[in-house]
Amino acid sequence: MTKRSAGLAAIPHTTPDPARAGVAALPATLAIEGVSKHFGGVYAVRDVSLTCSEGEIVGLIGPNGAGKTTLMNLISGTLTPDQGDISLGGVSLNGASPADCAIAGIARTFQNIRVFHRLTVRQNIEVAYTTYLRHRAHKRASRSIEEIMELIGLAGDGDLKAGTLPYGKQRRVEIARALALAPDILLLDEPAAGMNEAESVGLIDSVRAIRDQFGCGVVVIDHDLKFIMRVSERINVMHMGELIASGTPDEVRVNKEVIEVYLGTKSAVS
Amino acid sequence: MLSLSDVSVNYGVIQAVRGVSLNVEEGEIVALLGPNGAGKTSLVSSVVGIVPVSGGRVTFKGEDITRVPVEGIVARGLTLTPEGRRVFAGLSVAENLRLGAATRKDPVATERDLNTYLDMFPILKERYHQTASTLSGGEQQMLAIARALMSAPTMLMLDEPSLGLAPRIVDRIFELMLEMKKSGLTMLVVEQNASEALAFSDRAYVLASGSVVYEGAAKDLAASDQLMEAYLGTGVA
Amino acid sequence: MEYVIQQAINALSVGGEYALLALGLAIVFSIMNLVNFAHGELITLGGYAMFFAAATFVGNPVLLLPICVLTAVVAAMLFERIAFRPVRNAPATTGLLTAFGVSIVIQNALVIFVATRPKPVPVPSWMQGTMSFGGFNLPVVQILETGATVCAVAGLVLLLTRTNLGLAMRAAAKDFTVVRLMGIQANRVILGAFAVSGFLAGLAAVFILARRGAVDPLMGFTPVLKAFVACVLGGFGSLLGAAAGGLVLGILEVVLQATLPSDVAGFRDAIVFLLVGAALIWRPTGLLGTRAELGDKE
Amino acid sequence: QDDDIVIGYAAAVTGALAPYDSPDGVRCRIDQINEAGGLLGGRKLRLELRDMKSDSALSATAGQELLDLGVSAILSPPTDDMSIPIAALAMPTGTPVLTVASTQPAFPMAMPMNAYLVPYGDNAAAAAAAQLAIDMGYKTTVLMVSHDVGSYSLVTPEYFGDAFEHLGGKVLGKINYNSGLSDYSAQVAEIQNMDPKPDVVFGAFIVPEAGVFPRQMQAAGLEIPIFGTDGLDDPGVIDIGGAGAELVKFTTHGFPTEGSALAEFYADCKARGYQIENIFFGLAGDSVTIIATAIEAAGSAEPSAINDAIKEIADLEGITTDSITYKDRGGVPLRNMAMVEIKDGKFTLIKKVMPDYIPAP
Amino acid sequence: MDLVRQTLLRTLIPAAILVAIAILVMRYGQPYQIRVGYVFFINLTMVVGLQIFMGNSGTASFGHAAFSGIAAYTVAILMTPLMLKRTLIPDAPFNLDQVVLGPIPSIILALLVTGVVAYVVGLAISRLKGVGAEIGTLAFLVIVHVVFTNWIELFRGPRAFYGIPIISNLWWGLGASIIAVFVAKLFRDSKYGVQLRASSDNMLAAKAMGVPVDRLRLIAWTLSGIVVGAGGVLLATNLGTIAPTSFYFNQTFLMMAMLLLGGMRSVSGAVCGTIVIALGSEITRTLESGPVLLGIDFPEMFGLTGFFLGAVIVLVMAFRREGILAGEEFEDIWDDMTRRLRRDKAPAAALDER
Ligand SMILES: Nc1ncnc2c1ncn2[C@@H]1O[C@H](COP(=O)(O)OP(=O)(O)OP(=O)(O)O)[C@@H](O)[C@H]1O
Ligand SMILES: Nc1ncnc2c1ncn2[C@@H]1O[C@H](COP(=O)(O)OP(=O)(O)OP(=O)(O)O)[C@@H](O)[C@H]1O
Ligand SMILES: [Mg+2]
Ligand SMILES: [Mg+2]
Repeated sequence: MTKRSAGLAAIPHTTPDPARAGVAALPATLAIEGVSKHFGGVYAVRDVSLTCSEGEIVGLIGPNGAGKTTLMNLISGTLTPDQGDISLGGVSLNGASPADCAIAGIARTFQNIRVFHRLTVRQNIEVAYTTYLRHRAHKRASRSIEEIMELIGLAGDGDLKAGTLPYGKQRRVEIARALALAPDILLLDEPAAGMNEAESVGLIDSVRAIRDQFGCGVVVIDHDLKFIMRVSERINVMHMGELIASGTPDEVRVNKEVIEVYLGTKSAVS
Repeated sequence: MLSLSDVSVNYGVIQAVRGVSLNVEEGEIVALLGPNGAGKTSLVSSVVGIVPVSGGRVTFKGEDITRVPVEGIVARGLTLTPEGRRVFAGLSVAENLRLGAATRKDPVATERDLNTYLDMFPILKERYHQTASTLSGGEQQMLAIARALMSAPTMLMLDEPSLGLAPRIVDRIFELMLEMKKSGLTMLVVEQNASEALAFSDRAYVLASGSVVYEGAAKDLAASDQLMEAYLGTGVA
Repeated sequence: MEYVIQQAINALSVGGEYALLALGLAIVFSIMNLVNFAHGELITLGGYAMFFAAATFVGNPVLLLPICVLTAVVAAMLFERIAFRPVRNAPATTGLLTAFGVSIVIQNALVIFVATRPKPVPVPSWMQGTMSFGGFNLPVVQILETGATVCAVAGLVLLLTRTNLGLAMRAAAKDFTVVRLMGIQANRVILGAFAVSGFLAGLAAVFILARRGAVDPLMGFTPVLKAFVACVLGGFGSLLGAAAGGLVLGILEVVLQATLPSDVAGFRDAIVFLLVGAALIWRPTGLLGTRAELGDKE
Repeated sequence: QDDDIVIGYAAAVTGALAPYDSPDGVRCRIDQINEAGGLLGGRKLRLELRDMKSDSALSATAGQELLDLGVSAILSPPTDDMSIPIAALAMPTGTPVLTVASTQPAFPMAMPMNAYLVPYGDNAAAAAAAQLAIDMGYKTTVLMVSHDVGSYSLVTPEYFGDAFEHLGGKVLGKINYNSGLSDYSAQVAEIQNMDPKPDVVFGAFIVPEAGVFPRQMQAAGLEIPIFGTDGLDDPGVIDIGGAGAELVKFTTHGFPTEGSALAEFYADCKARGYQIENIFFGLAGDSVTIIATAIEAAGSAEPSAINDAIKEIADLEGITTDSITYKDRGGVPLRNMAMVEIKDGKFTLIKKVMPDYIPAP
Repeated sequence: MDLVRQTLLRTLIPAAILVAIAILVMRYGQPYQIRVGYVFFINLTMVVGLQIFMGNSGTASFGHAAFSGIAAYTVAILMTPLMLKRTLIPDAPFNLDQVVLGPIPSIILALLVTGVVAYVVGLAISRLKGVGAEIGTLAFLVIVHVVFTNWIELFRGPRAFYGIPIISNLWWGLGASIIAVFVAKLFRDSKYGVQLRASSDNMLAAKAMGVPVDRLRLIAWTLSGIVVGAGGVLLATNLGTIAPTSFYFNQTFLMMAMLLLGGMRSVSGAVCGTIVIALGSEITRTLESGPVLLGIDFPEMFGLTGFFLGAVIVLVMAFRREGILAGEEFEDIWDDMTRRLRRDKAPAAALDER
């Protein structure tokens, strides 16, 4: 009955493959420098700086409304920052459109699922793969669509309309689609939401496997503490638009401020 | 209070719920657990009439409500916070809450409840005049719950209330549910967050592939690693 | 000077007519996401009701006016009940095509059972007269029309923002199911919206008929086309936008009519539509539409 | 049944052009002829009617369908673009194609072999109106022009201007309008603002603006005569125009003065239960008369024989007019026209005219 | 190339249906029915053309009838014999009254002109989204119509442009529609078609996947304009006479109804909708004129066709809102059916086991 064996969890563990990951000469680092964004009177993001390099898994947590999704929107070009710089591998992404960002190597998933309902799972992935072939193939090696589906646990679902899949599968489609870009940086907005504990444990393995196989950096937002604490190597904590803490999961877990604004005393114990 | 006997739900040829029987007594909190695609959402949606029941009977307070339209069921005091928040995007927080209480006739109590919930979720007070669609995911979830409570139901079904909420808020919501239980609200809670949900529930049902595979006291389920592992795939970490 | 004022009044009343119709379209659109091309047939049906009433049992033309409005209201509600309810929550194109269908059915039913030729409709003579205002002679229809538009806009804005019914209407647009979950009879809410749009169409019909004095099966098309454009120009779904779009369009038409030299005057409509297109490219969300930055929160 | 002579009619029964075709007029005239013993010694006439829905592709289809039936002659819809393809299809068999209501000389010009107007051409009608205006002492005019009703609303005013200036008048300007609207206050205001104001306004109006425009002119206090042609010959103008209708004067195909053939035709058809809408009813009757005359003259119901015979018709007494001549006219008949005005809510004949000067088409 | 071969295969079913229709009509039809068949193929070409834009971008277009007009007028102006042209458009600009071209160059040039106009207009339209874009297309239709009726020196204004050599016949129509179906399918199944369809499902996600939305909309718009233009060429070269009214709202609504009825998201939907409406209209048109059928003398009921058209649209939308084929292609339905047949056998076996 366990879903453990299926899907995401099934990705084999391999050590990073330098030959594959190293098609790009320099490690592409996402660098965010003093970025701010406000809506009317609300500062959703205020003077935030952080980095994420290829091969790194960085967690981003914080209370609801802390500005995490907004930050992700800024990185992916969905919103333009009021201030600050965002760059990838030294190339500035200021003023880049979402499509420019995708081409530059930033792929994302959405907090509210946005699969292409009318297209099949394979076509969903093909949309991104087309971009990959046109703009990114010379920079980075990717997997074939079938391989990606296999990896993400969508094997056999290729011909199904994405809109008819259950929630959990739709999340996988989003991840698979993002991976087809062979991104330098993958942004995951609450990938574990709506998954049960077993599935989110499986997701930890998959995210690691993705990092290992694709050699990309991963920025992941989630409220599932077990998941985020175990998957991330570094965690940034946001509160009211600002970065209030940053460090290893263990450091963050015991940070007073983080406990106060986010974890709550009960959760911190576990 | 709520009783389902042999309820099925079909989408075309897909059978999402297969002959589920389930009971919720007055004043209870019952957890409905199960993996993705088990049919939990389909089940609670069919109870309030959002999706048609294709077989079986639903009774609420002794009355058959299987064919009663949604509005009628809500008027009888049974409501649902649907999966995926579904706040009214173009409306402000205030307007969303007002609509929650649209059918209430007691302005004084309504006002009092409104203040209670705004105190409970201070962020909603801060965003009171902001368009609901621009709230963060978690803020929307809070709004959805508050909106459902505004209708002063006697029984509330919550479909994954903790989805996308910060741990502190999740704790808050679960506390709140215990409080509401004390004030007499009956609840059926769909959750992925099994261990936490079991901690405050009286009884639990586990659904898999559209059928009930476990039913019993929440404590028993939570206490048994074996059961947890078998039905929910947790316990072994 | 008199000429300028005269044309200004013309512009206002033409704009008023468009605004009334655009409001009717906008309210249905904002609530059901339905572009109701059959809106024009409400005008036509109102007109035929006047014609038949006058031909059979109504002697006093004043009584014809409420008959016209009432018919439009009832027809709008029937449209909703029969044709539009099944396509609720459907993609916009489905609704659009259903509306086409309704409009074709009505037009041809009139062709089969009445006639293709215009039928005269009597209207009260005072509506066709003029009033003196500070030395200017202004047609009564135009004054009434401008006034009615202002009242209608104000009334609608109040309805939609201040009453629970209005709120429910706006909410039903976004998520019909959840409105029902609030215990609200959402069917009635939507029926109410159609009734309101029928009322506005009926009102517009009264003025249109007072001016043209005749009804024919195809008469609803052109005004509604313009109203549709006005809606988008103002920002689709926004009521104030619809009213503003109607006014702007009316003014634009009259100004061009008055100023274009006669050898290019034939291009007037092309110029109007070119300007509308340019306005849309400049402001894709319409004149009064807000260009909010939504990020992934659409 | 089998030796019936069949006349085909591709009519605009529905759609925007529907007011200008009149199947009933054709039916009534056929009834009359059949009652009087038919043609060619007892053969009956029969109508095959097809609706072309005011659509050009369907018009050709309907025409082809009629040709397939082997009709002797075809009556075609009220515009040149819809009629020309039918005439082209009918060419190989030499079947004559007569448009019942189109007044556009372009039709027979495009298809000189077998295309005919039943009514006069727009150029003649406009010239007649101009002559009347000059005779009544008017010196200046403004032309109302629209691009919406084919060449009718666009070119007829030009013909009027041409004839009016030829006869010594002066065109002060042109004003553009759209057909079918309910509001012409902007145009009315323009006229009001002209200095000097014109003596007459000319426009090839059709219903409803044929009624709406005079009504709004009058309402604005502009009591300037409005001249036009057959589009104004519609009872709707009186109903819609109200007091404004009294400003109207126009050229038309005929007038049912007491004792005239047209009045008799109307009376007889009414008695047969047909409803008479406007002058096109009479023209429809004329079209049957023309075909019947040609059949008798040719002594045959062969399409090409009929076609040849039509070309020889001269001084035929029709229903709407006492004299129709096709001989040497290239398909546009020479016919007497009626000038009509509206007095006390009734159409009143001013006089019958045959203009001296007709602008080239 | 693989895609081309695959698309050729996938065009077989619709092509077979169309060829069958053509042969049936040619063999058993009266001349007027052949004409009906021809009009069907004209409409089909245009509707399939329209599908390329509407079906993939998800944006309704009211403007495509204008493309058929532009192509038709271009052919007319280029191909009409000089003698006639001197009387029709004596003051034509660019000395067009003194040029005459053969059919093939005229047609190629007409499609080229249409393509260029479509591209230029598309630069603006493709930047608009949603209802704004739809109004943009509407504005385009009105503008083109006004230009036709007002630029008298070139288009004869509202008057008929006649004398165009009649060169096309049913086979041309058949050929054009099969090519149209092929092109539409090729685009739909191509990478870019899939990307564009993705953007009509979810614009933001598509952009985040690097889809160049505006550019793809422009390509689809231009391509579909050219195909619709081919329909216009067929019309002009078969009727021999054109006027601006043929390329205005009536044609727009007819095309729209045909496309949406069948389901705009698939090429097969376009084919299916066109067949249903053409057949239905022809049947009611026959009934309208009061024929004697099976011994019953039907009364004349003009207006019936329209009534029927409207009623069918309302009903289909009520019961199958995504159109008759609901966005599926014939081949997909065929695959589904065979798969279901196979599956039907499988559970039977499972039951035996119990
Ligand atoms: N488009 C917008 N317009 C106005 N306010 C916005 C907009 N987007 C976000 N906000 C506000 O900015 C704040 C940050 O929102 P954001 O979605 O980034 O939070 P989050 O950290 O992702 O929260 P959650 O964990 O609940 O998803 C919220 O308070 C929200 O209301
Ligand atoms: N509208 C629909 N049409 C077709 N199938 C559907 C529809 N809604 C749900 N299903 C299917 O029914 C099954 C049960 O879905 P349901 O949403 O009830 O599960 P769930 O237990 O709530 O899952 P989750 O934990 O992901 O929310 C799934 O297989 C799903 O694919
Ligand atoms: Mg978020
Ligand atoms: Mg669920």
